[in-house]
Amino acid sequence: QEKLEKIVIAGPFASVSHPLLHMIKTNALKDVAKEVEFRLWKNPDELRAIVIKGDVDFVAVPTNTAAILNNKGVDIRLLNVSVWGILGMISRDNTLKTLKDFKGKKIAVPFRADMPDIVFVQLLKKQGLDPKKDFELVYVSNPIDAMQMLIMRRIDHSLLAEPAISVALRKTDSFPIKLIAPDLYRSVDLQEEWARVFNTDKDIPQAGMAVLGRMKDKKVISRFLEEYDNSLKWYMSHPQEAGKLVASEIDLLTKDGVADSIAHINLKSKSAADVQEKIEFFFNVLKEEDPKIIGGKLPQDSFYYKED
Amino acid sequence: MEKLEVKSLNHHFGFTEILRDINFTLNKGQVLSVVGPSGGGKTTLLHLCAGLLDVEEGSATNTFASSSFAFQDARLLPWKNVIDNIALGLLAAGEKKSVAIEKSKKIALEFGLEESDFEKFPKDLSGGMRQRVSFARALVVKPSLLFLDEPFSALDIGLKKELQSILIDMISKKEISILFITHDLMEAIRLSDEILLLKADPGHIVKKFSYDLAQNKRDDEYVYAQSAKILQDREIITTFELELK
Amino acid sequence: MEKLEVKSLNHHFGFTEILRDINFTLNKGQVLSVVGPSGGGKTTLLHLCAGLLDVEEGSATNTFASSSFAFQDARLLPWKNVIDNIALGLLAAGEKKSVAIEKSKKIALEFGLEESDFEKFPKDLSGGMRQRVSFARALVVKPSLLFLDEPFSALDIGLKKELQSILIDMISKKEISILFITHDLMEAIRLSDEILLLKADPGHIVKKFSYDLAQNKRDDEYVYAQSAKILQDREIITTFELELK
Amino acid sequence: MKFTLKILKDFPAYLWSGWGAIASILLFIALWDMGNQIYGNLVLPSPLETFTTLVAMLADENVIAEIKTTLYRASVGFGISLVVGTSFGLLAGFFATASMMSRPIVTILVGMPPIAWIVLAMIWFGMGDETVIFTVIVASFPIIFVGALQGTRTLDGDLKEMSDSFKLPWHMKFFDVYFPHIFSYVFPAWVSGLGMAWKIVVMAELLATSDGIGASLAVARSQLDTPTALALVVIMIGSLMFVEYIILEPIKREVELWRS
Amino acid sequence: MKFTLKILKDFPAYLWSGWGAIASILLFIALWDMGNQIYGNLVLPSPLETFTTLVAMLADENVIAEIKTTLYRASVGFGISLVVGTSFGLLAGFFATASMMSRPIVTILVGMPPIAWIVLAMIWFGMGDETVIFTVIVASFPIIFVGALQGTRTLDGDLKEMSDSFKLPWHMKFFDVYFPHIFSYVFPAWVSGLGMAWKIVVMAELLATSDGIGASLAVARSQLDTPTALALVVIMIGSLMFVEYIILEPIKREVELWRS
Ligand SMILES: Nc1ncnc2c1ncn2[C@@H]1O[C@H](COP(=O)(O)OP(=O)(O)OP(=O)(O)O)[C@@H](O)[C@H]1O
Ligand SMILES: Nc1ncnc2c1ncn2[C@@H]1O[C@H](COP(=O)(O)OP(=O)(O)OP(=O)(O)O)[C@@H](O)[C@H]1O
Ligand SMILES: [Mg+2]
Ligand SMILES: [Mg+2]
Repeated sequence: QEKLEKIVIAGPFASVSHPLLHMIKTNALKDVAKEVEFRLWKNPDELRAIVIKGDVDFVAVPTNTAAILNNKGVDIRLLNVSVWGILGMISRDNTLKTLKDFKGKKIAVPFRADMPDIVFVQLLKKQGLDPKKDFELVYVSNPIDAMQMLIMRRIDHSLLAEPAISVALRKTDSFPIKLIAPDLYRSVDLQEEWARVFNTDKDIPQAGMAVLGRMKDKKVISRFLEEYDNSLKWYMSHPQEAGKLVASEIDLLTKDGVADSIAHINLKSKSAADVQEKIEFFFNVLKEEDPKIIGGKLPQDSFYYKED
Repeated sequence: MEKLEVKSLNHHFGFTEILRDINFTLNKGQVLSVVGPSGGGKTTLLHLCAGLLDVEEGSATNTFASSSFAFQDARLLPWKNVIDNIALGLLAAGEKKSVAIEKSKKIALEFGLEESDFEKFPKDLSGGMRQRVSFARALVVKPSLLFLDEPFSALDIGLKKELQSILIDMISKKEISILFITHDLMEAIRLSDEILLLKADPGHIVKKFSYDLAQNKRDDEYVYAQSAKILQDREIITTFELELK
Repeated sequence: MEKLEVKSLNHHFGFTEILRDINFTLNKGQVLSVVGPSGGGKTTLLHLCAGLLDVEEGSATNTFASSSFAFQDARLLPWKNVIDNIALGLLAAGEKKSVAIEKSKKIALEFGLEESDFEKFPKDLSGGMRQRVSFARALVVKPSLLFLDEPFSALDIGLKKELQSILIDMISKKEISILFITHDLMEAIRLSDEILLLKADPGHIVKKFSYDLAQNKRDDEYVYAQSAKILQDREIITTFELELK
Repeated sequence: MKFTLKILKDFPAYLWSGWGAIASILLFIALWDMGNQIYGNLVLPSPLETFTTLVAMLADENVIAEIKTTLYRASVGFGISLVVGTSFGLLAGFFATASMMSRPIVTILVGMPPIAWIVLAMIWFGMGDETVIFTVIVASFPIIFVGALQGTRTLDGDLKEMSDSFKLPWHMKFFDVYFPHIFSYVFPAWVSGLGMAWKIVVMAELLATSDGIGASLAVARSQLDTPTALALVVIMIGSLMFVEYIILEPIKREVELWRS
Repeated sequence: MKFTLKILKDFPAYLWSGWGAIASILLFIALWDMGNQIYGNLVLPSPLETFTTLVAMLADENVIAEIKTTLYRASVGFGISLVVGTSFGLLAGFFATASMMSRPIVTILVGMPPIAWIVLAMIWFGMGDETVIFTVIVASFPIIFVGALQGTRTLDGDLKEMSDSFKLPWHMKFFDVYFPHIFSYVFPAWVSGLGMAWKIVVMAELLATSDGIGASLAVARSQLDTPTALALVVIMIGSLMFVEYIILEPIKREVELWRS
């Protein structure tokens, strides 16, 4: 069988993309393609541009973003879910154990109206809390601003995602003027709250790999998934090397931050079709808050890629 | 033959009638003066003849090979020095830069400007110097028809005489035709073949005075005599409202 | 007593000497004319006397209660109409708006402007009208000292006479003192108590001519006779380089 | 008063002269529709869809509140820039030393990317109106400053001399002699500064606050909700056009009547 | 040639006149140092630390390459804006219809936040130089356009008439009669447009590419590496000052010699 000229994979700098870097470095797909290219997307605009131009085969995306694209008529199907938990609270006060304990506090929330924000708000609501009245939520545009505010003591608590949490902890601990820099603590894990509140397990299907219409070859797709699994395993078991590899490819991240974060992320690759139920449960929770976050409605069954 | 022919020319600015039924002909080699009260429409008439304003009614047909205009206000380019200002028309006519500068320097000296003034910008010139630069700019291109709008008003009596004699010299050689506006009747009498008297509100020609003696033959005597005579003219007196004083 | 006293005044622009050792006194009620070749430094002298240029050497002491200036170029505000331009000095002196407008309209009419011109912006005025507006603006404030820099150069003979008689009227009532620049010797003779002849390069006073007859007594005869006389003066002839012609 | 009446009187004629403008806006919309057909809804929703969304949004009082917030910030920020930029520009123009001293500071303001300011502003003012307003001021002030400076620098010396000779009091000197000239320089700077303010207010909101059009735009962006995003852009452009053509331009016409 | 020589000749005197400017830059640095002492290194590193970082960075050829990339994009973008903005502004000024038609388009450009453009640009041009350049053009073009338009609108009718009377050919009319006047309007617009281009290039790089100063700034920010971020800002301001004071200002002095 003939080899493909080139496979293009796009992804954000978040954890979901990191195994891809290992795949490329080890040239894992050499049996199906002459060349594999990774393209970074840093914001939704770039994602849109990449998807519309249609010169990409696979994208690493948050599950809800894949759903939006699918609902907007883009030929995109979810292959797997690999990131099942990256959200957590970071706080200056190490006595806070559940979200309830944050009542009355000022909390920085990045990604307004994006998935982390909505999960957070839903978790509060489901516990009978009113996000508007019981908390003072300060929306910031990105995790970096939230970290800045934490470090500058403008704020004591923040919702963050890995690896930003690890980066922030590293940064504050290692800073030379440690005396005035605050000590921050990894606080509530949102996945645990999820399990408690919805009476299920700690898995939130947050991000995974999707395939775009351009890639038709089922064999290539299954090879890709195989190798992704392998690389993910390597990633989880070699945090130090993984940190180094990722930091050398994506200079927005630091190697210690990535290495630290791996232990705190719920990573496992599950075929999308196998976990359709969990994903739909998750989407329904999101939809309750704001239907637009999944593009208005649940995606059709064809959205979940099936290997035959 | 080259001539400027104005036929039943009317002009309005907005709803105000400025000129009514102007008729005259300026033949090659002639000097025609327009005199009249301030605000009477003389400048407007000149602009119409020179094609700087659009003729709305009637016609102004100019068949002269070339023409140039010395404006009532100097209209120098503030960002060019004296010589470059004078050379403007020459360069526009396609003269080589060095030749244009040469000619400009020559005429500037003739017009009583000094070497040390050549590099000055207009803002550093006296009123009379500005007027001379503007006049020189119009004359240096050797137009066959010259429009002059009060070119001597800011000059001292010596310069006035000198420049007039330059013009008279050219006139007698039939090198130039002139349409000339002035407030000074003696000046008009010294230079013109014909004087048009333009009465105001709206501007219309009430009388023409002709002078047949060749310009270079007219001495002070002649000019004084003729101007004394013209000042007795009823039309002149009523047009300029002289009797009241 | 109010007077303007100029003592050993020198002036340079850059390294060029413009005025050298100027001395004269202008007493209250007097009219002093300055005549001289174009570019000789007359305007500069007036600006120095009016405090518009800084005196570098010598002194120019002005003790007149008030003064105003009519510039050689009109210097109207392009964004104000005729009446608002005239009223400018009055408003600056603290006159009430309505009174200022009233006075401005009155003087505008006296100066031969018409109601229909009142609302015009300077760009829509003729050259002579602009000059009259500028002159009116200076006169309407009734200054005790008036600086006039060729105020009649763009006016027709009728207007010239009329405005001169307004001035002569004020002079004979001792209401005003004038420092006056002109190129027209007859004008100077008609209006002045004393004429300073300023020779150029650098500007220095070479002669003074005095006229004792009261201005309102001077008729055309007198003016013609005196100007014929002055034109014979050697200094006048050399200053204006008249003999060459 | 008389001034206002005159502006109102000239208004219909002014509107009438706007046909060309309308034609070119229609042309623009046609191009946009073509773009939609080429690139599809995800990149560029059709004008129709956008305007439908817009109408729906304008019926929503939350949206109106966001617009008001942004308008408030933009107007305060631009207003302050206008006053401060114009006055400092004038000062710098009138006094050579002031100019010497202030220009490098202005260059620093110009060269500093808003992102660098926003961090400082967030520290000083927290995450609210003030941060946005501050950023707007910092961005649009220099444009206005440069315009006013140039206007003052190019004043006509002859008219200055004239106004000295009549001993005009300073306020007359300023309003009657200097202002109409300076206006012709500072006005286009105001227009550019307004555009800048309008752009930056949205950017600052996008980066530093949780309300206003900018924040809504950020939400629409992260939800890939292009019709809403475009509708917000249309609101921005519409308000800018309103301010420019219905407020600024008639004022300009009146002040510059003497030119025509 | 003669022109160039003259500029070079006047240069030392021009530099000498810069003491006031230097004084105010020093004052600014002093304030910055105070800020550092108040807010600490993480928010605002000291000038010393920043300059040390800067020196280290300038020795790194990767950094130099990033700077070159950004400089290239900014110059091309600004250059195109300058040429296109000036010419369209002139056209719009000379032909009333062109003005009518183009002004709303310009307002649309002004009012549209760069974020709205970037997606289209990325699709058209990919994630490289062209996208950034396009964004720069879109942002700085209107400022220059407005300046050129105003310059053309305020031309002196008397001088136009004069140049008609001498039948000046169009190139003389333009360069000898119109340009020196228009220059006084378009020059400050160039300065503002340059500042805008300089700011937007960094923003666009931050959003749409992975190289250039903007991308480096994003990296420094996400790593909370404030000294590097500030050093980058210093580089930006420094280059802008260089262009403004060493290139633009002397040209302006020479062209405007007749005013002094
Ligand atoms: N552009 C214009 N718009 C409206 N009216 C104008 C315009 N130009 C001139 N006028 C009017 O036309 C009349 C004639 O002006 P013009 O300049 O022709 O007079 P003139 O005879 O040259 O006077 P002067 O001897 O004072 O120069 C004046 O009343 C003037 O106000
Ligand atoms: N600002 C200036 N800078 C340099 N030189 C100047 C300046 N103003 C005037 N001059 C020069 O000073 C000399 C005298 O000028 P001034 O205007 O006083 O002459 P004037 O006697 O009024 O002439 P006119 O009768 O032509 O108005 C001229 O040679 C002129 O070039
Ligand atoms: Mg005239
Ligand atoms: Mg003079």
